[in-house]
Amino acid sequence: MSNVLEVRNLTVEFKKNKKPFYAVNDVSFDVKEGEILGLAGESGCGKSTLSRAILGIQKKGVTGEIRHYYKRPQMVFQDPAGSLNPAKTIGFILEEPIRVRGHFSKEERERRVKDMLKKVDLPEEFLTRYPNELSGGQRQRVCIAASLMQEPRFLIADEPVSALDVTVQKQILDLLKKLHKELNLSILFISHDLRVIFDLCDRVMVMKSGKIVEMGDREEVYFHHKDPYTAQLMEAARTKYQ
Amino acid sequence: MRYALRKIATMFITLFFVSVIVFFSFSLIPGSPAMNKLGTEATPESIKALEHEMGLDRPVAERYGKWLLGVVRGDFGKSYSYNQPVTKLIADKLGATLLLSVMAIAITILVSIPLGIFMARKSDTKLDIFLSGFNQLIMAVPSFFSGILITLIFGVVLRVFVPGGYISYKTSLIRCIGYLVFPAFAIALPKISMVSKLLKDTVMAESGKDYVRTAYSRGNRTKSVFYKHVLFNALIPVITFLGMAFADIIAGSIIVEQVFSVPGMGRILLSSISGRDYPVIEAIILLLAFFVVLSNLIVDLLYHKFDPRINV
Amino acid sequence: MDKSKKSKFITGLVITGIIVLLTLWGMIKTPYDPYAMDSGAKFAKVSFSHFFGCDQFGRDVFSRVLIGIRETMFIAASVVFIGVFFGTILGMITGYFGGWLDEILMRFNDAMLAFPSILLALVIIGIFGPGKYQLIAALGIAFIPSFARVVRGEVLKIRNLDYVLSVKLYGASDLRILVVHILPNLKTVLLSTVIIGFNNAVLAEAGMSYLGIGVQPPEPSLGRMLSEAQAYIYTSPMSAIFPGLVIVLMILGFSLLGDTVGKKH
Amino acid sequence: MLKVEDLNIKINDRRGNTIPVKDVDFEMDRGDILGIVGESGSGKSMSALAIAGLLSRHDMEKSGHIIFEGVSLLNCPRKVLRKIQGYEISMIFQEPLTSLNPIRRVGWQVEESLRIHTTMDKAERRERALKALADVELDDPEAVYNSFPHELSGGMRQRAMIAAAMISEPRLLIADEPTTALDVTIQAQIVELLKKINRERGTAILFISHDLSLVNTLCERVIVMKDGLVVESGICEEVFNNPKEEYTKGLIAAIPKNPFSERK
Repeated sequence: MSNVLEVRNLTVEFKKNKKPFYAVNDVSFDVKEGEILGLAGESGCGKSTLSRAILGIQKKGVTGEIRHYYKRPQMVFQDPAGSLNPAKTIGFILEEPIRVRGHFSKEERERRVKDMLKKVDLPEEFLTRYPNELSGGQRQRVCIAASLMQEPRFLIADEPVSALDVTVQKQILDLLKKLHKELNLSILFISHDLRVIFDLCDRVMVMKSGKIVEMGDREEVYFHHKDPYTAQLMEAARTKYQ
Repeated sequence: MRYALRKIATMFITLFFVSVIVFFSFSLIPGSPAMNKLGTEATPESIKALEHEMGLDRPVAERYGKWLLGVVRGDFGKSYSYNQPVTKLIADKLGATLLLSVMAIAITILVSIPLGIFMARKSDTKLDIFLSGFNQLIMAVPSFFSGILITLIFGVVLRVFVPGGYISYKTSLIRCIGYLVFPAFAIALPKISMVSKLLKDTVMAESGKDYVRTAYSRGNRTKSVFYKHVLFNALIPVITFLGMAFADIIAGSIIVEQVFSVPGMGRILLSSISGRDYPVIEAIILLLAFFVVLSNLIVDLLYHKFDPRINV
Repeated sequence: MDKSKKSKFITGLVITGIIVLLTLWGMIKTPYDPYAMDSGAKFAKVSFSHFFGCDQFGRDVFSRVLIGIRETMFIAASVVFIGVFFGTILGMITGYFGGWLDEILMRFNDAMLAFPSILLALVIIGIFGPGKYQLIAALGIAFIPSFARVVRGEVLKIRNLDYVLSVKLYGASDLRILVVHILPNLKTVLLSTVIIGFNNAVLAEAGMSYLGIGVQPPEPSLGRMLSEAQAYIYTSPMSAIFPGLVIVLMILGFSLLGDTVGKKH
Repeated sequence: MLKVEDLNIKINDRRGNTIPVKDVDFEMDRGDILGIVGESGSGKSMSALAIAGLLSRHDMEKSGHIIFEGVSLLNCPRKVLRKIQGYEISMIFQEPLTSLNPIRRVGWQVEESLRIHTTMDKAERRERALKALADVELDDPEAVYNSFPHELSGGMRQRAMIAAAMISEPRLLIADEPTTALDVTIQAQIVELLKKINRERGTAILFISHDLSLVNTLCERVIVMKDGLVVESGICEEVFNNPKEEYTKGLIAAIPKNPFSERK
C-alpha cells in the first residue's frame, strides 16, 4: 500500500516567555492510502498544532519534512459554528472550493454542489440557507461536504464530533465511515474519545506533550501497549466507560 | 516591580518617539521661520543671516540632538515671537493647566464611581432609567458648551463666581481652586456620565457570570455578592477607560481654559499655532504628551494591582 | 433588542433624522442670507421671523445654524471617510498578515492612541495651519489609528476562525480571503464605529472651530458661533445656547445610535 | 432527605413561553448517588439549579415542591434558602475556571462558606481550608491556597471547587457536568474522588451529565430526561442493560462501542 502522507522528524517550536516550547516534538509517521489513522491525546498535547503544521497553516517554528502525495488535503474542524462563514449561504460555501480552484462552468459547479449535498444527506433547500439556521449536526455535514468539494484524497478531521450530542455524534460518524468507503478517502482522525477512535480507525497513534508515545494497529495500542502513558490513558477510559 | 520598570522604560520610549515625530514634522514644513519673523521686509541676505543666528542652517539631525539635550535639562529653546526662553514663557501657565486637570480627574473619580455603583444597585428601577437617560444627555454636551452654560448659570444668573476673574494660585491657592472648580466640572461632566455608565454596564455583565452563581450557591447575601465578588471585577475595565479619560481630560482642559479665560497652556498654544512659533508648540505638545503618558502609566500600574491575571 | 434598547434606538434615529433634514435644508436654501448684516436686527429676540434670534451683527442665527450644521456634517463625513477608508485598509492588512509590519504599525498606532485625538489634531493643525480643509485632514489622520485598531482586532479574531482556514486550504488567494470572506463580516463592527466616529468628529470639529482653528470666518460654524456669542453672554445668551443645543442634539443622536447599532448579543 | 414533586419551570420571554422543566418527580435519601442524564436542552441542569436555589430570573415561573429535610425550598424567601446554600447543599459546576472568581485567591474562595455560615476565626478557617484542599488530594494545599484560579490546571481547579463545596460538610452535593470540561484521565480521577467522598462522608450526590456511561460508573440510580420530561428512571444497571423507552434505547445505541467491555 502506498502512502498519502509522510511526516519525518516534524517539530513545531513556540516561544513561551522566551523559553522554547515544543508543541510538536520530533514526530514521524505515515498515512497509508485508504486508511483511517487515529490520533488520540488529551488537551494541550499538540494534536491540533500537528494537524495545522501538516496542512501548512502553521508555518512558524516548523522544522522537519512533510510530504503530501496528493494535492490540497482538507480539514474538518471541531466547532461547526466557527467553521462556516456566517455571512454566506450554504450554496456559496459549498461552491467556493471549486470556484477558487478548477475551471468548471457555472452549471457544472451547481450540479456538483447538489450532488455533494445529496451525498451528505442534506436536502436541496439548504442551498439558500445561512449557517445560523442549521443545527450543529447539519452544520458539520455542510463542513464535511465543503471539505470534499475539491475531491481530496486525504482529509484531517480534528475532533469533528466532540461538540455534538451523542445521537448526532453517531450520525456524523456513520456519515464519515460511508464517505470513507465510497470515496476511498484517507483520514487522519483526531479525537480525545478513545471509543470513537476504536470504532473508526485502523491504526492509532497516542500523543503526549508533543511526542507520539505509541503507534500501531488498533488492537495492539489498546490492549498490548508498551508505553506507561498509554496504559494510564486506557485505564482511565476503562474505569470511565466500564 | 519589574513590570513597573518595564512600563517606565516604555513610557520614555514613547516620549522619545513623540519628540522625534513632533520635531521632524515641524522641520519639514515648507517656508522658513526666519522669513515669517522678518515678514515683508525680508531680503535673501537678512533671511540667511537670521537663519544662521537661529541655528536653522544646521542639519535637522544636529538641531534635534541639540534640542533634545536641552529638553532633558529643562531648556526648550527660544520662542520665535516672544524672544525669550520657552521654559520661562510656559512655566507658570503649566501650573494652572495641571491644577485644572488634576481637579477634573479627581472630580471624575469621586463622583462617577459612587454614582455607577448606585445605578447598578438600583438597576431597572425608575430612578436608574431616569439617571441613565440623564447620563446619555450629559455625555452629549461638549465641555466647552457645558462651560458656557455653567458660566451663564453660576456666573451671570446666580453670581457665584466672576466669569473671567481667574486668580493665580500664586496669589491664593484656595481662591484659585474656588475658581477652577467650575471649569473642572465642565471638563468632568461628560466623563462622569461615561464612567458611571460603563461601571453600571460592566457590573451588569459581570453579574451574569458563572462565578457569581457560585457565590450565590455558597449562601452569600445579594449585597456581599456585589461588594465582595462583582464590584472589583467590574472595576477592571473601568480602570482601563479611566486611563483614556485622563488623557482626554488633559487635552480637553486646553479648550475649557478658553471658556473660563484661564491663562494656562491652551491660550499660548493657540497663539503659537497661528504665529507659527514652533519651539513653543513643540514644548507644549511634548509636555502634554508627558502628562498623558504619565497618567497612562499610573493607570497601568493600578490595573496590574487589580487584576492578578496580568502577570510577567 | 430589549425594550429600553429599542426606545434608545428609535430616539437616536429620530434625532439623527432631524439633523439630516436640517442638513438638507441648509444645502438647498436658508430663510435669510447667513452673511447679510442688518443693523436694525442686532440681538433681535427669538420670534417667528427669526427662530433663533439675531447675533451681534444682526445676522439671522437660524440661517447661520443651518449652514453650520451643513458644514459640520460635511467635515464629519469627510473625516470619518478618511478614517474608515485608511483605517480599514491598514487594519485589515496588519491584522491579516501580522509579522513585523504589523508590529511596527501597531507600535506607532499605540503611541498615537495614547495621544488624545484633539491633541494630535492640534499638532497637525500646527503644521498645516488653521482652516477648514486643514481641519479635515488633521482630524481624518487623527482618526485613522482608532479605526485601524478596531478593524485589526476584528480581523485578528476572524482570521483564525476555522472557516478562513478552510478557504485557505481550498487555495484561495489572500486578497480573495480578505475581500470575500473577511470584509462582509466586518459590517456590524464598521457600522457602529462609523457612528461613533461621527459622534467624535462632530465633537472635535466643534471644539476646534470654537478654538478658532477650524472653519474660518465669515463662514459660520457651530463651534465658532459659540465662541463669538460668548462675548455677549450678558446681553444675548440665546445666540450661544441655540448653536450649543444643536451640537448636543447631533452628538446625542449619534451616541444613541452608536450604543444600539451593531452590538448584537 | 430530598423530595422533588411536580417541578415545573416556565420561562416567559420575548420569544414566548417555553417550559424547560415539566412535572419532574424524584426522591433522594441520605448517602444516595443519583444521576440525571439527558442531551443539551433536556432540562437537567435547570432542575439542578432549581434545587440549589439558583434560579431567580424575573421572567421565570416555578411551581411544584422541593423539600429538603422537611424545609420547602421552592419559592421560599432567600433568607431561608441562604442558610441552606453552601452549608447543607453545595454545588459544583461544569467550568471550574469561570466558576471561580478570577481576582480572588483560591483559599479565600474555598473558605467562603465558613465565613458566611460559621463564626470561625481566620486561623481556624485557614486550617479547615487547607485540610479540605488536602482531602481532595491536592499535592500542595498551601500553594493552592495562595494561588489565583488562572494559575491552576483544569483538574486542580475542579478539585478546589470540590474542596470549597465540601468544606462545610454538606448533606447534598449537586454536581452539574463537573467532568465535561476535563481530560479523560482527570475525569476518571474526579469521579473516583466523588465516589470516595460519598463513601467516607456519606454525602449524597446529585450528578448531572450528558454522558450515560459516566453516570453508569458513578451512580446507583439514574433519571433520563428529554425536553424537560423524565423519560425513564430506575437502578442504573437496569436502565442501562434493559432500557424500556425508545429514547433511552436510542441514547444507549448511540454511545460509541466500548472497546474495553468486549474483553475481560
